[in-house]
Amino acid sequence: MKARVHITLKNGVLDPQGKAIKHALSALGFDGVNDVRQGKYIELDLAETDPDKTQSTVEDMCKKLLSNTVIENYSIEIE
Amino acid sequence: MKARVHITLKNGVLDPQGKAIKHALSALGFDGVNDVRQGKYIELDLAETDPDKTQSTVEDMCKKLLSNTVIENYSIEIE
Amino acid sequence: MKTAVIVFPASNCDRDMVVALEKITGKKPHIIWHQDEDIPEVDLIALPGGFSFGDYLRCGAMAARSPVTKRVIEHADRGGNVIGVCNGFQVLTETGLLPGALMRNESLKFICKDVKLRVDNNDTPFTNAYAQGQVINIPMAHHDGNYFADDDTLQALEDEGRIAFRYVDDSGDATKSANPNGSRNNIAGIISRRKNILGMMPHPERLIEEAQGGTDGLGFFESMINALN
Amino acid sequence: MTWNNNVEITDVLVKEHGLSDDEYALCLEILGRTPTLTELGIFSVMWSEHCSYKSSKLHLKTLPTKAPWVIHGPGENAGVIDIGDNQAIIFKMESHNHPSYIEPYQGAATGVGGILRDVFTMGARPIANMNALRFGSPDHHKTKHLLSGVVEGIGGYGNCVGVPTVGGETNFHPSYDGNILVNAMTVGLADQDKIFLSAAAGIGNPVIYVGSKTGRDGIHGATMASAEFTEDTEEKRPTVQVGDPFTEKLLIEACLELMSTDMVVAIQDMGAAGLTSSSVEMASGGGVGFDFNLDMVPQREEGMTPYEMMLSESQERMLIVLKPGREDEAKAIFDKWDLDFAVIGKITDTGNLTLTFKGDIVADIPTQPLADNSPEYDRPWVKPQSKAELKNEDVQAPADMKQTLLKMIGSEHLCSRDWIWQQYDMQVMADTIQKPGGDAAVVRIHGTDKAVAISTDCTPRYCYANPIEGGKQAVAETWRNITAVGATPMAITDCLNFGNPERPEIMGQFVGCIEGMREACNILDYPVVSGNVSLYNETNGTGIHPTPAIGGVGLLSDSSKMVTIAPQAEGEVLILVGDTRGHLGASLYLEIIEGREEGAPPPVDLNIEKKNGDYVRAQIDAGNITACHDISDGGLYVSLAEMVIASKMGMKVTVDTGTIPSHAFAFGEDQARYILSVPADKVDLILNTANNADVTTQNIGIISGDELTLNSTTPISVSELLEAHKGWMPDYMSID
Ligand SMILES: Nc1ncnc2c1ncn2[C@@H]1O[C@H](COP(=O)(O)OP(=O)(O)O)[C@@H](O)[C@H]1O
Ligand SMILES: [Mg+2]
Repeated sequence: MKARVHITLKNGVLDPQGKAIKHALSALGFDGVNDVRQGKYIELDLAETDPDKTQSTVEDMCKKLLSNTVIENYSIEIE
Repeated sequence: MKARVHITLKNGVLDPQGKAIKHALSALGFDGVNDVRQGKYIELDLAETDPDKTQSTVEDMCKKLLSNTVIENYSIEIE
Repeated sequence: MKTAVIVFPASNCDRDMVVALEKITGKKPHIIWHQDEDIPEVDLIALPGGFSFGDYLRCGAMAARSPVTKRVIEHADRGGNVIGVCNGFQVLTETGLLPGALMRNESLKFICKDVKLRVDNNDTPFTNAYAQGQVINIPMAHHDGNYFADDDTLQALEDEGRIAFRYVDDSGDATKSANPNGSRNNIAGIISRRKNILGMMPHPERLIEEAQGGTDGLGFFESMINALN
Repeated sequence: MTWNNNVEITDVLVKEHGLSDDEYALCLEILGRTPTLTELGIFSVMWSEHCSYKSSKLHLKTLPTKAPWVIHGPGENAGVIDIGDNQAIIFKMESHNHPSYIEPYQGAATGVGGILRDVFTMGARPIANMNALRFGSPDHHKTKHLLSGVVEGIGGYGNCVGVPTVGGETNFHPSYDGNILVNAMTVGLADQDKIFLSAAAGIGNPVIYVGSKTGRDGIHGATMASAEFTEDTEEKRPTVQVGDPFTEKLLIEACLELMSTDMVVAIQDMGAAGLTSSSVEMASGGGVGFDFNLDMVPQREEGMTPYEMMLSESQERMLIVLKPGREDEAKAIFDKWDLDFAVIGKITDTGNLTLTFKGDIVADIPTQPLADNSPEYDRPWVKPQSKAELKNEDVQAPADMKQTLLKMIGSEHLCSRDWIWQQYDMQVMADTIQKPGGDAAVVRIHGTDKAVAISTDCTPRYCYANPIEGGKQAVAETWRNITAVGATPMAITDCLNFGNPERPEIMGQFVGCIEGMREACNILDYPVVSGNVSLYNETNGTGIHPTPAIGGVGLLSDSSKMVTIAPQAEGEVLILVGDTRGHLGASLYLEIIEGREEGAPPPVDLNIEKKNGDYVRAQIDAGNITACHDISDGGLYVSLAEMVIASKMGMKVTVDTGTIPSHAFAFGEDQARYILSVPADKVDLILNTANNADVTTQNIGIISGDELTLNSTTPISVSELLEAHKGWMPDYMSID
């Protein structure tokens, strides 16, 4: 199965990258950008075929490796 | 409006981060990981309220800054 | 030889480049802030190392879109000479002045160490003071120096002799273990088709005095004196 | 939830703010009324251990801080020393232990950011960073993750701001399993007539906020740094501060640009306890008041309360008092560098910090008593007992000297740290003339013949076995390392990391280490000019080894005379300087080979230390020697092996060990010793000069071949040594 994982910074955590992108966009003449947040996007291709098992495995992966739960949230989509 | 942009590496472009994650997952005992690709996920909050205009602006942003079309693809969702 | 060094926000090897150029040319380079609209007439523009715009999003991406970079591109299009070292190389690929891209090092780690480079084409304005095939010692310090280009581009670079420097072992062989960052074909530096633009990851400007541990970087600057004076 | 500044201040609330009953009573006395919530928060952070030094002040005062070359000692953001030609070196070391344990990357990164600001706020351009790290046992399940994150964070920040990280130290010991130590040091360069202080002056002058916006980062970080960890600390996960080195780099450039004008009256970085401590320090330091309109504070998040703004530890921010009418000029500089700039208030003659928010006064505190009458404790302490002397008869001779030496240099304690320093840009600014791997790092003063030598040292196992001797030794080792490159040691900064000061035996360790440091500083003429204290490094009642990390700085007036630990040519003669007694107590040999942590540490005779060091330095200065290495962890054989590794040249060593057992001679850690490599024609000169100076020397061998031959030990090839030395850390870090 395929799993798509989004890792984003928790609310309130400073996002220097997002801030810099916002700034660069406005320097390029893009107006009306209120906010930019940058996260990670990870695509996993897994041998597992059971959606529930995949979900719980990927959750485990997020907790153990993919996200830094002190400052990041993660969300998982299975397909 | 909000726009969600996914930036992923083109096929055939080596992905050191994805490779390292795959390796680390298997070291953690996660078997059956066929492939991992890491990309970027950017959330934009824009003043624009027209979906079509937003779409075309964000496309422009992707071409001009957010993605490097030599190695990356992008996809946009508007909401 | 008149030179200019471009400074982006968070460039940090700009002073080192200025010092090296001044030492070798005897003339102080023009220092150009990224928002300046004009660059004076010069023989060489240098894009220094550092972390322009924090290297956020992609290394060199934001600098490549800075106002002054348009002037750099025009200068290059007119046949003017441009060098980009480290972050400068990343900027050059982001502008498209040089092909390919610099990705995260294979180890995913920042690596600072001396590496051996082989001069694979000494018939350029930036390498003529070295012998063809000469192995030199140059420090590297980067997180994203893993050179990538697709097969066709790579083949063209090879066929056209556009690989200026390659990572090699002590005996001059471009082996896998001599490759510090995973670059395709051990590429450390390339030149443009017209030979007026050079991008390289390692830092010749850090090795121009015995006190710094050697002078292997001098030849890089002496080449330009030979070619451009 | 609506915010109420006038909530009832209950006992529980006071307790939650870490204030004792007495402290709260003092707070009431200073205010003459009940505090508002914002005021309570301000008192709480100002009087936290981290900001007030309430347990340590009494003892810190006893350290020597003066010398003719000291321009500013402790009390300013960083220490300042005179290096001639109107130039000054400004430096300090600081801990970021607790945050680094919770989030190693960001914790270490923001530690580097914070110490950089302490230095450039005084007008210095940072020219070098150092890092002193202590981790738990390699077997502990967190160690690898912490080591990897901390190193990456230090590199991630320092590399981006473009300041070379040139050295440090790294120890592993189970006492740090639950409390790692991340101590970062910055060294900067300024002109003596362009040094900036924090004391505010000029009634009516504008107070400016610059840098990043304020978010809800690390609120209560300073109080967290002053509390012991318990099992559930990790669960609480306070908002971690995220570093933005890009903004820091801009802030350095913008501040230095501003300081090159004549607009600045006073300037102070916002460190721990952010806006609170910076404003209180500036106001109380100048005997003035500050009137702030908090609505003007640049804010990253919506709905921030005065409490949050005052306690936020958002990074990359500075507070500046400008000369009147210069706001626009100053703003233009910060606009150029794309940094926030806001006039948030002005100086008053009230002596109070007066905060207005949405038209209401939310706090009004007299700053002088808040800063100066802060609590000060004479905590009970018990005089530390030294561990009993270990007799050499009680230490077995090793079966195989060769394997023993290989095991030692291949252990986590002595192996190469290049896995670490390769992740640091060691050469940016192109003035690094001695990279990590030697005794001290050396960085040239740009455009001059001068250079500064820097070393951080502490041997916690000695401090644990005998705090007084350990304190002496830590100071002496930096002095020796700086001497070994040919520089003249000038002054130190310190970072005193200890357990819970409310326990008398821990307080005893603290007092003991200070006593030893004091003696060493006095005799070596090597004052303390800045420093930092980190207490409560304790988890579930188990404290760390006492760790007074010392950062020493010295000056080479002619950098071309610098030497390294690498002998230069075949035929050079090796001279051992100092007395060898074979002291194995508290040694690494005992720990690595016997698995024992026992015995008193080697005594430090500071007069001999001084005599030997002054002699060595004079010989380097005279150009008589080609390489020098001090003898520390692991003793003589380890130091010799390190010289072989550095030069890739072999040695033949023949030394009469007299009545000392050969393994004690080889691995004993007697102090005040050096190994010199000397051209053959200089040997007589060297030995005679030593004799005249009453310094013990011994000709012990010669540089030759590609093997290290030590008396009757089976020869060890250079490549075997290199391999053993290099391997441990990359192997350890590559196993997942
Ligand atoms: N964390 C670190 N970062 C950079 N360099 C380090 C670090 N830890 C150790 N080093 C370097 O490794 C070398 C050996 O360290 P150490 O054994 O502590 O030296 P010494 O015994 O001379 O004080 C020194 O050059 C030191 O600067
Ligand atoms: Mg040493």
